[in-house]
Amino acid sequence: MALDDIYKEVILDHYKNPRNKRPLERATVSCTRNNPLCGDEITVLANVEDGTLREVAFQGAGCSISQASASMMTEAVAGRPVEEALDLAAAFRGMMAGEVEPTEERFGDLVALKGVVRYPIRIKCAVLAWDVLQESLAGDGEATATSIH
Amino acid sequence: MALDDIYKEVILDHYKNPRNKRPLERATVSCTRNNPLCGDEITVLANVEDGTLREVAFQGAGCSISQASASMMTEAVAGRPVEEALDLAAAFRGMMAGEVEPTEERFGDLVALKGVVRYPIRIKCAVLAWDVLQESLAGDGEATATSIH
Amino acid sequence: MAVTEGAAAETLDVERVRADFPILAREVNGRPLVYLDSAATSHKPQRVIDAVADFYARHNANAHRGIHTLGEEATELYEDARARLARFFGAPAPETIVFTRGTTESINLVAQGWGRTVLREGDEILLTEMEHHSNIVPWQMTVEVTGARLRYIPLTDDGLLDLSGLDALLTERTKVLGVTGMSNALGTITPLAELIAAAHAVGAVVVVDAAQLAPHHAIDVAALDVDFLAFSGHKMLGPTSSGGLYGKAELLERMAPMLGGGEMISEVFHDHATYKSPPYRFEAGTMEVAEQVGLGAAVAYLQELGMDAVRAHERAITAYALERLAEAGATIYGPTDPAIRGGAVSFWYKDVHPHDLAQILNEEGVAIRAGHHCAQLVMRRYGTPATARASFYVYTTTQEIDALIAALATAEAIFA
Amino acid sequence: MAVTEGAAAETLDVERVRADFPILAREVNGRPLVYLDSAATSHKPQRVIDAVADFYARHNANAHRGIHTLGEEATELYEDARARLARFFGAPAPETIVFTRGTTESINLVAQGWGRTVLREGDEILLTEMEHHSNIVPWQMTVEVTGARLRYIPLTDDGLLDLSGLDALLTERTKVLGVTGMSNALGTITPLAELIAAAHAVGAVVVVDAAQLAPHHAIDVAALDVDFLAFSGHKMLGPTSSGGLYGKAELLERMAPMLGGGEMISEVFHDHATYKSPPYRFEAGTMEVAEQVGLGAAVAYLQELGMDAVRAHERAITAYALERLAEAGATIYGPTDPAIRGGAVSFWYKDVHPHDLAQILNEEGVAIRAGHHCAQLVMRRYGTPATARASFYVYTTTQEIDALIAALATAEAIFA
Ligand SMILES: Cc1ncc(COP(=O)(O)O)c(C=O)c1O
Ligand SMILES: Cc1ncc(COP(=O)(O)O)c(C=O)c1O
Repeated sequence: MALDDIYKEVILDHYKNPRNKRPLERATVSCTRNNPLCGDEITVLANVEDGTLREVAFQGAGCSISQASASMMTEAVAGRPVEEALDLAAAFRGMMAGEVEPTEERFGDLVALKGVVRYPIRIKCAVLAWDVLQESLAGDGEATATSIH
Repeated sequence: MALDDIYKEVILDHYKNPRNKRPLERATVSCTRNNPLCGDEITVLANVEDGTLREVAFQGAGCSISQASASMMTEAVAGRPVEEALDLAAAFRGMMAGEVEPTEERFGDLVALKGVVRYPIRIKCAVLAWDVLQESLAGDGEATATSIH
Repeated sequence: MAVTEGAAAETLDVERVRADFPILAREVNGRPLVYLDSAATSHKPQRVIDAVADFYARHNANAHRGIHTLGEEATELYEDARARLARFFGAPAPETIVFTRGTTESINLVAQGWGRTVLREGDEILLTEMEHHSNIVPWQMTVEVTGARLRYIPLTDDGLLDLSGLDALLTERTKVLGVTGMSNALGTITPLAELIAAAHAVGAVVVVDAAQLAPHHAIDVAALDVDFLAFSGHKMLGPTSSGGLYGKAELLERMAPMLGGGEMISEVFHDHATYKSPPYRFEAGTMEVAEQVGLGAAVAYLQELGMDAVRAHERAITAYALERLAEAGATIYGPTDPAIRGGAVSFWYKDVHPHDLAQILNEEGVAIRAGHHCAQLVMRRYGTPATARASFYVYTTTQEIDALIAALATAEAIFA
Repeated sequence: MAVTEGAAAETLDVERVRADFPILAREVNGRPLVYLDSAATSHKPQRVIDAVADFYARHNANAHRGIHTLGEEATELYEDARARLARFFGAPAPETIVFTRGTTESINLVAQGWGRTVLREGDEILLTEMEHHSNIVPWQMTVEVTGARLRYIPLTDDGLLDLSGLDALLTERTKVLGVTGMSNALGTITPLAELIAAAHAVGAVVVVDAAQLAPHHAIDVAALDVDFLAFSGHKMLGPTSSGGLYGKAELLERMAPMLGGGEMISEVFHDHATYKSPPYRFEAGTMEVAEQVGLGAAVAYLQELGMDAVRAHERAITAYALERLAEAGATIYGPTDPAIRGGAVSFWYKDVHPHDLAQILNEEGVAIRAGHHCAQLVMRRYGTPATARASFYVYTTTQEIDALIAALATAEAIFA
């Protein structure tokens, strides 16, 4: 069944048991954004030291795709240099646009989200956390209510 | 041919030889209005004494229907009490709406315009002069550029 | 009561109605389409599709411009649609109907054309917390320009307007009351007659958002004594980009245009222009001619069904849906008495996020909407970012409700 | 040159083109319809009519709202139309195209959203005396709010822009130059590249009214370096209520919305709201979805004909018409060189008032327009309240011009 594509075990696991969904007191950057389509809101918090994402966490509520994507993202980027995290964000966006090959090597668990490509509106759910990560790393990470769509 | 209905001899005669198309120095009321569809403009001037339209004239340029209607109107209302002129204006409007019988007794030459009923947009041409007459008699006859349509 | 509900309303022959809607023959993901998103936009009967096509294939011309036959025909069709809408809404004259692209544009027209002309610092605009963004944001924009102030009627826990504090909210400072006839997020039908009387008692003008009410309920603007009423054609079987604004003649007369341009003017000079009388003053440039003609056909279709029957069907199908959803364990937002609500039912099903639910239902051919429904104040009031919403219209059957309920089980299986 | 005119343009097979337009089979007063009023609105090929009908019959849903299949299809069709328009106009990205009901709404959007944000007392808005009311009145309304001042480029006796005094008119006080690409009243094609360069040299933003230019000429907004460009779908084979505004991304970004409501917001609070990025910030409420989809189909049709061939046909038919009208003794308003004018030919025939002429021609099946053509400044400049206007498009034949000329004789006979 087609839905298996998108409601895979791994996605449901991250949704039901989100990793790093917690406050982060030592956060040096943070940003909150909402998905104007559904009102879902995600905050990404990170502790950046010497150009490296020491710790990454997220908060907020949302659908399984946005929550799982956020959860996987925190695992994927933690410990990496900012550059690499941004590269991965760009690659992930490329995968969602169907332009980057969804390989396990590159994306790890995140590859499970590749089925979302078939559902244009859900792509916004999947990239929300990544948008927020990018904005928080861009410096103007104040929790303003600018939209992403 | 259908056009005969509207381009009758009498209409063309009034168009080519308009009656009372001239300034009126003794005018006590006057009013200028335009037909927003075509930009045609008509000024009606009248000398009202003791509740009677002593003299009526018009000025301006326009199509055969609006010019002929204005010309016939000046003849039809000159010398009549204001009340009667307004009654005739209402009756003429009724004839144009297809609601008042177009009889020779009531309308004289004006009956020639009855064919205009079939051409909704030209009705505006036919009633323009009558609108202006009514407005000038309503008192606020200053030549402002309020529209009629 | 102006929103009439015939005691002995005839009922719709839904199967016959369905045959008029070509899209209902469609399949989605190999299943018959079950369209439960009519509050977002309704489908169109063949007659409306044909009216638009026929306009282009036989009568196409710009309205109110040409002397030629096509121009006259186009003008007549366009004005006939206006006259039909006036009758449909009990308006005193066709000239009290201004054509717009829909409710959003209509409310902006009032908020700008009337609001910016009349409102001053110290004045208040009273809205309700159940308004659609289209009846909030235009007023916020007007507040910015005029210095007037926005206030809101709050909501009760069960999705009604909380009128207990109305005396303090609706005062002689209140110049406008903006209220929806029916909430698209909660289904609530508001007590318009009562609100209008209260607003008029303090001299406020009432702007009714009838986007959801008009498709389902007979409305008599004269009996209601409403000042402005906005509606969308696309939600009442008409084409996209059709709809309008009813306004009392004396209010329209005082209103400034929102858009300037061709055909709304009387005379244009280098430094100024004079404008036509309503409704033409508000119809700048080439209008949505074919669309309003299509809306005329839609209204004719609704009149043939009979608005009492339309409302009776909505009420019956809503009652059935509420019952089945409750049985299935869904949490309903908004009132549960079908007598005071319409057929837009917001809910959460267990813990399944509305986005996920909508996606899974779609796999079974069932189309519902998930999101904040352009009513974020409602979402915030009830502490959820989003709800799932199933909404019904003249072609909705109980079997479709059954299909919805059956599909919920799939969602539960995935997320259990 | 941005307005490209292929040297070796292919020509249209007009008879084949005509077969695509069902309305051309119509009779008027027992004669074949000779439609010479395309500058008011064009007719629609069957493909466009079908695109609209097909949208309603198979894909109908609100765009940008639903997760369900119909919602996705509707969104995709709507956004595909935007992307196609962007390519058609050489725009750098689909996001630089804002959908509107047409040119009038587009210009109002610039005059309000951009003009009211940016213009101050002391600033000047430079227009031309050949502008359509839709490129005058919105600026007058903006002047009222901002205190900026309007100035006009005058016209020469032969219907061109008189640029001899441009240096004095276009100064560093000038913040906007609003200019038509082609006059609907005179046919004149303006020297856009030259005007845009001159405006940019003083830092002014250029708003081009392409209502008449876009249907007939290839336009490359990037090559032209135009800031804003407004167009109407209904004049280029598309449905009524379709069209849009191209704007440079950085200008759109700075622009305030004109209409508030659903879908243009990011978040709504009681006292304020935040808005989406362009183009969505400017698309409040339910848009003209089916109509823009229809416009996409119209543009695809034009692309297949080839804009070079479309322009070559316009030029040829205009040359023929000018020649025949001159022979017949008509007085032409506007330039007589087909290289610098389009296919909207204003004239007086002898002493026959345009209203009378249009009426008499209609009796013979010939549809022309009579009036001021929403260009009263032009009429005043040339001392006439009205002109007759014959205008042409891809389906116009030389035989139709002959029919026009023959019908003139009837008019002469009546008024001789
Ligand atoms: C040159 C010009 N500008 C603007 C307009 C207005 O276009 P629309 O009526 O489609 O808004 C027209 C059409 O009448 C036009 O010819
Ligand atoms: C209650 C309500 N008001 C206003 C609107 C806006 O209507 P439209 O999008 O047709 O302008 C809607 C539709 O979404 C609605 O449901």
